[in-house]
Amino acid sequence: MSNSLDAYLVLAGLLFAIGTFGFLARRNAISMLMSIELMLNGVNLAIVAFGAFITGLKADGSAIALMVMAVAAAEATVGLSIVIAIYRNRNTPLVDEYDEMRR
Amino acid sequence: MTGGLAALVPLLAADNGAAATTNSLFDYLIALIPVLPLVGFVITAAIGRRLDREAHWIPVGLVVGTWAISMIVVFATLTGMAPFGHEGHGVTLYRWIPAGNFTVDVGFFVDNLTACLLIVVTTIGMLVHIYSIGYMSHDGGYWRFFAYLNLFMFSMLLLILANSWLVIFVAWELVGLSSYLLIGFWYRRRSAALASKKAFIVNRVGDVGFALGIMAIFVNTGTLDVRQSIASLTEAGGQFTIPLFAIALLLFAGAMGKSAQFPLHVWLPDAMEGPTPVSALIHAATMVNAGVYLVARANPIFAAAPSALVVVAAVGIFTAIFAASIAMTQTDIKRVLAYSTLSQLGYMFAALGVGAFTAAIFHLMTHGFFKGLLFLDSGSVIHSVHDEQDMRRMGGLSKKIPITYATMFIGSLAIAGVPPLAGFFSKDEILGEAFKLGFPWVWAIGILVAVMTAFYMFRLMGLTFWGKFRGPQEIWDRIHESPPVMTIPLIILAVPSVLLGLFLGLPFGASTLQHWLEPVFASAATQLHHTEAEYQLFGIDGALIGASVAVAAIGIAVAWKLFGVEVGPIRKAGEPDRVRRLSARAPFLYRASLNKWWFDELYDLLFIRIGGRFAAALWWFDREVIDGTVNAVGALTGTSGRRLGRIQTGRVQNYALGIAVGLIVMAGSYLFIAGRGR
Amino acid sequence: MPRSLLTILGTLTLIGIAVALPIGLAVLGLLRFGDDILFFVLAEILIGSALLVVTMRDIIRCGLAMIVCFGALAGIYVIAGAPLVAAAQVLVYIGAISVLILFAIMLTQTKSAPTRLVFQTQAVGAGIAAVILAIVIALTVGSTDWHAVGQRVHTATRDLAAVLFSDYVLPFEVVSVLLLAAVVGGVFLAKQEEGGPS
Amino acid sequence: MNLQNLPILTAVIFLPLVGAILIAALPRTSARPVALGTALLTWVVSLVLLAGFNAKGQEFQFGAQADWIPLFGIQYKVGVDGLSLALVVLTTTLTWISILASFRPIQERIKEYMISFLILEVGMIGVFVALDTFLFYIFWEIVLVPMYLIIGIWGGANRIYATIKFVLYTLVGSLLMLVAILATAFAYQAGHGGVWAGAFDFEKLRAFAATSGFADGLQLFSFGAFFLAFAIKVPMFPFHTWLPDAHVEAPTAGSVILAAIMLKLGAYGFIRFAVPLYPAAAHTFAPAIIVLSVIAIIYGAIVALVQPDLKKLVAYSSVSHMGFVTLGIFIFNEQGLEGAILQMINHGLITGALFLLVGVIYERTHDRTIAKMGGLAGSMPVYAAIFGFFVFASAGLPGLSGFVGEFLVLVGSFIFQPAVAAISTFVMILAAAYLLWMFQRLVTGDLSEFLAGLGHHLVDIRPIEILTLAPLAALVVVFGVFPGLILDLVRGSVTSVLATVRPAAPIALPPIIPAAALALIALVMVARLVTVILGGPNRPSRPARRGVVVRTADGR
Amino acid sequence: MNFGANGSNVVAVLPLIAVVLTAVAVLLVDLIVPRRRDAAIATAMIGLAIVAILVLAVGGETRVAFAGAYTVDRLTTFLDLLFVSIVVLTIAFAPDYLEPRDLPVAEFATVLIFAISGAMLIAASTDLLLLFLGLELMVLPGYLLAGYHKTDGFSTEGAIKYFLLGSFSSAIFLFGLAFVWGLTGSTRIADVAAHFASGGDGAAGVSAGLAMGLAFMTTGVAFKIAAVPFHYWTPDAYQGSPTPVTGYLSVGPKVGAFALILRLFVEALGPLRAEWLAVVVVLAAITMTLGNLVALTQNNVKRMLAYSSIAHTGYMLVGLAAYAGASDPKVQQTGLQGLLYYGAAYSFMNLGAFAVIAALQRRAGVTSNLETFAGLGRREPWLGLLMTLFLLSLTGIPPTAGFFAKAYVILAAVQAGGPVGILAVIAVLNAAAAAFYYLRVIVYMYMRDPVSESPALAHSRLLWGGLAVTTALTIVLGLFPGPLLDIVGQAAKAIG
Repeated sequence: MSNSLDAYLVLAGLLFAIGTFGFLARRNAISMLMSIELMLNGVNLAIVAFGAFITGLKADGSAIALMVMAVAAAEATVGLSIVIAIYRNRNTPLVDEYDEMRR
Repeated sequence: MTGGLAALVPLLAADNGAAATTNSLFDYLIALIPVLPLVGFVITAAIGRRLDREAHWIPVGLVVGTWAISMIVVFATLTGMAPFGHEGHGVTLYRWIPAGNFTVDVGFFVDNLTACLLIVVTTIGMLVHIYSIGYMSHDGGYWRFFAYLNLFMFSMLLLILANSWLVIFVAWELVGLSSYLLIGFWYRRRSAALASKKAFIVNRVGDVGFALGIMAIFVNTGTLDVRQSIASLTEAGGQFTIPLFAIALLLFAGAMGKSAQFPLHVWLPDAMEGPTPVSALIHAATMVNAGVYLVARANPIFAAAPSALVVVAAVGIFTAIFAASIAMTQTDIKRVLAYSTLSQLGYMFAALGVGAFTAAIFHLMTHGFFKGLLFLDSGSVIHSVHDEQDMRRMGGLSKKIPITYATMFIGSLAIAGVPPLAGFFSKDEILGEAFKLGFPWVWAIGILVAVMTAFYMFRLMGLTFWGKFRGPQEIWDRIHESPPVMTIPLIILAVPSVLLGLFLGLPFGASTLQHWLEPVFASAATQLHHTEAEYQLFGIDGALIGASVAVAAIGIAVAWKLFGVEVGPIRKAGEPDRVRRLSARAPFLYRASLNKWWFDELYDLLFIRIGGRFAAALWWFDREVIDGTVNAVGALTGTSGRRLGRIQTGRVQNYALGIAVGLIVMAGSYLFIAGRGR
Repeated sequence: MPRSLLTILGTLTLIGIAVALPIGLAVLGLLRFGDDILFFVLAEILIGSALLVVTMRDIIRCGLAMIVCFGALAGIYVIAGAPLVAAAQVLVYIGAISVLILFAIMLTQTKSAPTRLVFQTQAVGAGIAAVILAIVIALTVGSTDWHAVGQRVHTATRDLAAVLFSDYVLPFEVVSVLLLAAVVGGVFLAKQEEGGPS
Repeated sequence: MNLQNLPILTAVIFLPLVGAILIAALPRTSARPVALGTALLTWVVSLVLLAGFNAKGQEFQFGAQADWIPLFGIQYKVGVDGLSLALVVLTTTLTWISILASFRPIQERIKEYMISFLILEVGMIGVFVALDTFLFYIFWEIVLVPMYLIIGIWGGANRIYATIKFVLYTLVGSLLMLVAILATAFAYQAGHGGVWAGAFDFEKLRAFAATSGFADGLQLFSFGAFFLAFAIKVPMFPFHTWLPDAHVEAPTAGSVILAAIMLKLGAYGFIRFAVPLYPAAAHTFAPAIIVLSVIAIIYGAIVALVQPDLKKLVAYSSVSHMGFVTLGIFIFNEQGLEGAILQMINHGLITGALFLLVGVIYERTHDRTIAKMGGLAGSMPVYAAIFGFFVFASAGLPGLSGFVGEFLVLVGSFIFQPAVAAISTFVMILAAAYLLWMFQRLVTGDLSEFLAGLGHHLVDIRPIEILTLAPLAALVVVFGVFPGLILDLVRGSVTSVLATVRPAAPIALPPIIPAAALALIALVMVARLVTVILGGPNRPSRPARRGVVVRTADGR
Repeated sequence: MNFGANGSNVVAVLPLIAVVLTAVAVLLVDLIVPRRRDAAIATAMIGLAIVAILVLAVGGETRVAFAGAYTVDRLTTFLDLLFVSIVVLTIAFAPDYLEPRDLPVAEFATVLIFAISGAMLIAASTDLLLLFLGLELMVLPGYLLAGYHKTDGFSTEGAIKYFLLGSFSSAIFLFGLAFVWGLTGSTRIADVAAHFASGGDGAAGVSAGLAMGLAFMTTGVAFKIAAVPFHYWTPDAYQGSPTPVTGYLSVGPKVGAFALILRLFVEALGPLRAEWLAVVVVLAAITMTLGNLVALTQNNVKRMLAYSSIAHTGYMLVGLAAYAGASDPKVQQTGLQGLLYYGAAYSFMNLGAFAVIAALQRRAGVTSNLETFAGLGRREPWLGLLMTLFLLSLTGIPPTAGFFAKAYVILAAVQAGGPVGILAVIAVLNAAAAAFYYLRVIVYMYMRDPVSESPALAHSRLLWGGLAVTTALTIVLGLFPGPLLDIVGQAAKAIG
């Protein structure tokens, strides 16, 4: 099983789907942020798996995964700063209460 | 463009038409006949206001000039002088419409028929102009009146002179316009405004037919020149897109409008809202004859479609009796004359219908003079009793206005058909011809109408001139005879009313008129297989004359019996009680006659009420359905936008779910596409 | 306290299944011992903790669960032959991002922000969408020929380093710019304005 | 010196633009004289065109040509034939008249107004002279904007609803036309080995249409799109409902231009582009268009009968009159087409004058309700006389210009099918009815209470107003007596158009597509009728200001 | 192989280096002379001018650097110049809005320039990873900019929505990329294209994995360009953001994302266009339609323009669809040219429109509601006139840039025929409907009286200068599209 690309990919897909669920279902901005991290990790898992099983990618897989991590970090930075900024305005981390603008 | 520019110098282009002849003096004279009144109209319309009470000089002077020129032209024509010959003479001014093979030239043509009408139109026109100087002397719109009159003269002369169907149509509409303007001359009177509008619109109904007839002529012949088209239409064995029967009826529709034949008669009585000279000129002597002229002009077409002629005869004689029946009970002096005009026009159409074209023109001419006279007389009467038109408030005027009385008496005798006055000859010829040409029913009804005519005319005389004055005393005191400028035309008109019949149509063999009009109607007569029968004074002809004279006498007698008489030694008071009893005895007929057989009401219902409802419904349809659809599309767009906008809930997770669903759908579609590609 | 009892029972059952499943599969011969068992266990931990991240009420516990999740993932990276990625995972995610998130939680979870409802009203829909997504991905993965090699390849750190500083030098630099930009902007946004609203 | 070689045409197109820029630069007080001066100058230069025009030639004259977007062979290409020239001169004439007529009524934002008007003139002239389909489209759309502003800014109470309706309705059609123009160009390009040169050149396209012709499918689509654009502009029944609204709300001069020129753009488009480029499709569609035209003729007149508002009445009369134009075009014979062109010009003169006259009344009374009027002949006799003149001209009185065009169209349609002519001729009665009804209500009788209440404000027509009307009246007479002036001018255009298309087939069982189109229109109407009767959503006659408050935050 | 210090590599990325340095320089200048707006702006402008010069200097010939990961071609040059102009104009329009709200310009400019560096990276990337990084580099600063007015609830609300959804979509996009990597075994666009062109997965039909990858990538990209149904962030983020930022967001990331599409879908996945054509056609149709329909009912001009921006995405997608739907390479080119032309035209007219809104909001507290525009034609005639011009251009009335752009994509669609031809008809019907809401603003400006008589505001020269540029371009691109047509023609040739 650990030698089967499909297993890794399914696992990646599951992680991605769980992240998606969290993103769609949680109310808290930070929870949603965490869900996104889960999704990105799912993707990263797929990339690493491809690196391990696809001849053309080899070390590329790992390299890309590292880049993606850095991107995730940057996203987290930005996201958290925005969360903090809006928290100052609204005093709630619950995203579904940020609905001043609609229609 | 060049054609247009050349047209600015009319006669230079005279030879670009079909008849390329050297210009004779008559070309200019013919052209001047309609142009003079046009000039008068333009000048008077432009500066008449400033001329004020002197405004009549130019228009009247020009009309007199027209009359003089006309008489020269008429003389030349009827005597067959140089350019006219047997067939007449034309002059082309310029090409009016150059549209491919559809070309219309403006040009004039004078033949004997035209000449006959010229006599009537210019003579009566001139006299009415003169008469109006007096009649309208106190009116605020003095200059306007003369401008309109000149416009009418121009239009009417153009109508009879034009040598293209379309130009005739132009003139046809222009006389309609001048009629509109003159009927509505006293625009402040609502009834006048309504009457003028009615006249124009009802005329337009007929015009539709005329216009379609012209189109049909063009489609059939490729030309609108009157003579050319008639020639090719009546060519033997011609095959046409549009049957001649249809063309004839369409032309007749136009004639019905202008000559106020049933069922388009309703406008003429109302047209009496106009000043009386107008009634005399337009609605008795000239314009209303245009229909007769048209049918006479197109006589070969009608002759080629005999079934159309039957229609003409039927409509004509029906109008005659129908209008006469109404005239018998009307109380407005001018309305009686108006219905009388209708009735007489009906005679003319009956004559045309039976194929007696000459008789129709004969009656047209005599009727023009004596009806013109009668109207001017009535105007004089009205003038004298201070604009009172109701005969129930007249009576005994013969003492106060003797000249008017005398001339009107002559006119009445003429119209009643008392020999040897003009009306006798022409009416007798119509009835006689009808009988002899195989239309006894026309004759029979015609005789009946003759009785009624004599009756209502002498009812009018009785109510107006004889007996006692029934109006207020202060009016009576101020009644006086009209000024000479009015009475002289009356006297002049009385002359032809007496003598014209004798001169033109003494019924012994071929009359003068028959001689004149022979070239115009010969082909039609041949077509209809008329044979010249020997005149039998002591045979059929004499019997018919006798019948005519007899019925006139009966009519007069009945009228005298009921409404009184004061002629020389014959004196008898009227019997109003008996009249009342008689009318009570035949209430339906009486009421029908009094209410003009309810045609105004019927048309009001049909066109104003029902038509108005229909129009309003259509407008509703326009707003709600057509525009409603447009607006509904807009509203629908807006609504759908609003609905779609609701997916923007403001909640980010909703959005995310939307994206996720979109992702799944997207994946599904890609998988589907991929699966299909396999 | 039947509710907490139920929770405990449920948790115990889940843990039982999680433990029993690999053993059972191994007994059935579907799992080879060694890497496979390890992979499976790590996968269980990964999925289990991920599920906890997205379902737990207390957000701090969510954050902690996420650290567990990332740890398990690092383990899987090692199995997949990417030790450097695993190391980076530990450093970046557990070391940096998780801490960052926990800090953010501290900053934003005040008393006035109770955790009344964990889920949106659309949680059911979200669940369905996620399940469909998982199924679709799994099916797709299964039905695709990836041209994969039979034996996973170990990525030597030296190889990775070489690639990283040759082929990936531009992405590497770009990532640094990206982080710089994120930091500059992030600092500006998160910074409390003097005199601004508290 | 040969006039043909000078860039006069370009000067005519862009002179007003120069004027507009000048007005923008100069102070407010000079807006009026500069605008009038520019318009008069343009007019004079357009008369030079007329003088130098060779009516014998069938080709386009005063041509100017320059590459514009060479990549697609799009050119700045202009030129006039008789038809264009007649309409250009009509445009320049009515523009200065309209500007003069605006002097008194327009007091607010006079600069913007005059600029709008001059740009409007640029667009209109451009449409009439463009010989590149792309250029044509551009001018076509340019016309929209100033008109939108003129109605929307200087219009009546309900102006915004009217102007937006006008623009949107027109846009729907014209944008589809754009697709058709592009599709046609592409078809040409594909037929010429992928070379774009000439793909938008009208003369080349026409030659192509005449020789190999466009494919049937393209013709049907493109003609359909052109038809929609032009039919809305004309406007043909049932696309006419924007017109009454636009007219009622527009300021006087706007109405004048709208009626006199803008409606002609559509008819011109039919003659210039739709028929020669897609003759087969035109032939296919002709029966349906003829049916719609006849309906428009009668329908417009009947609805005009019951209009309570002067401008609406004239607007519906326009629908009726323009029905003659489309009828004349699509019977494809010489009489019809020449009549249609004549009718276009005459309608421009007469209806323009009628709107000016309504404007005179409106300026004094601030009302247009017919029911409130009456007895103007007493207090405004000169006005009444001029009004009467144009009323009769509009009613098609022979001798005035309205008659000849109408009659030629009728003759043409009689040749085509007598029944069509028979139905259409009935409008003579209806036209007399609604026009005389209006005239009688306005002019005759005693002065109405409403008008009497205005007292000394009810002055007779002023010299400046006469100055605007006199040229029109003169032209109405001249063209009535010498219609050859126009007919000779446009003969070349007519011949070249008719050379491209067979005579229309009589309406028996129309081909399936036009029948389907008619059926669709009928179906939509029936559907709407049913919804209306069943109490469907009422028409928002006022600008749609529904009560639904869209909750948008008052955010940034 | 060591690519790092290779001279030609450095030359190729010089503009990129310069733009990053500009961003840093602005930050440093602000540190040295704090709170000096003009200094920061001057630095930014000078830096961007240098960038523009470098772009021109480096461009002209095709340069392939970093082993094919980075390519400077005509498309790059064109897009880079467009991006630089966008950011220059945005910086020019910003101070008037930021100043009264007490927001620093320096940080704004810095973040903005960082963002544009991402867009420029996309324009030059021929590597999927670089594309992703460029995308992130472009959008991350965008999230920050959206929340730039951090004390304002709307701004931060918009930012967090934008951020959350943007990250979500980035993850989705990345997942799709991963699938492609896995299938092709390469991140180079050339390799990917060769793989699919040689029938690796395309010819014999698309594998499920590839379909999945396409779906995820399409979703991710559709989100970035704000195509329906992935557009949800747009109205909220646009409305909430500070107005100059909205202006930037509506053009910068959009054109950037289209650049990504050109590199990814056209250059790399071009051989698979038969597969994604249908999706693009449907996306284009519903994007135009929904965008326009919802825009009809908006009362806030910024929000309305957000929906309008969605609609314009649809029009641009028509160009893409024409590329994918056409069989003739020339027509494919026309589609791409149309797309590029539209992008440029849209950028300038939309920036202009937002600049006017920003100028109106010079007085703090002025909202972007329609009422703000009431009587504008009288209060500030020039702004009113310019706004009218931009709105007419957005409507597509000739002779403006917007018209020609629309005509161009429609021409391409008509040529492509088939379903894309129908798209052309849908596009014009939409354009007609769209006229309503654009004209509504004009109605307010000229046909309504102002709600409150407030005196005209003084606007900076920078703003006027920027407006002059957008105005000139809006008119010139409509009247004389020739030069730009040549440029986009060459740009399109680089990838078609």
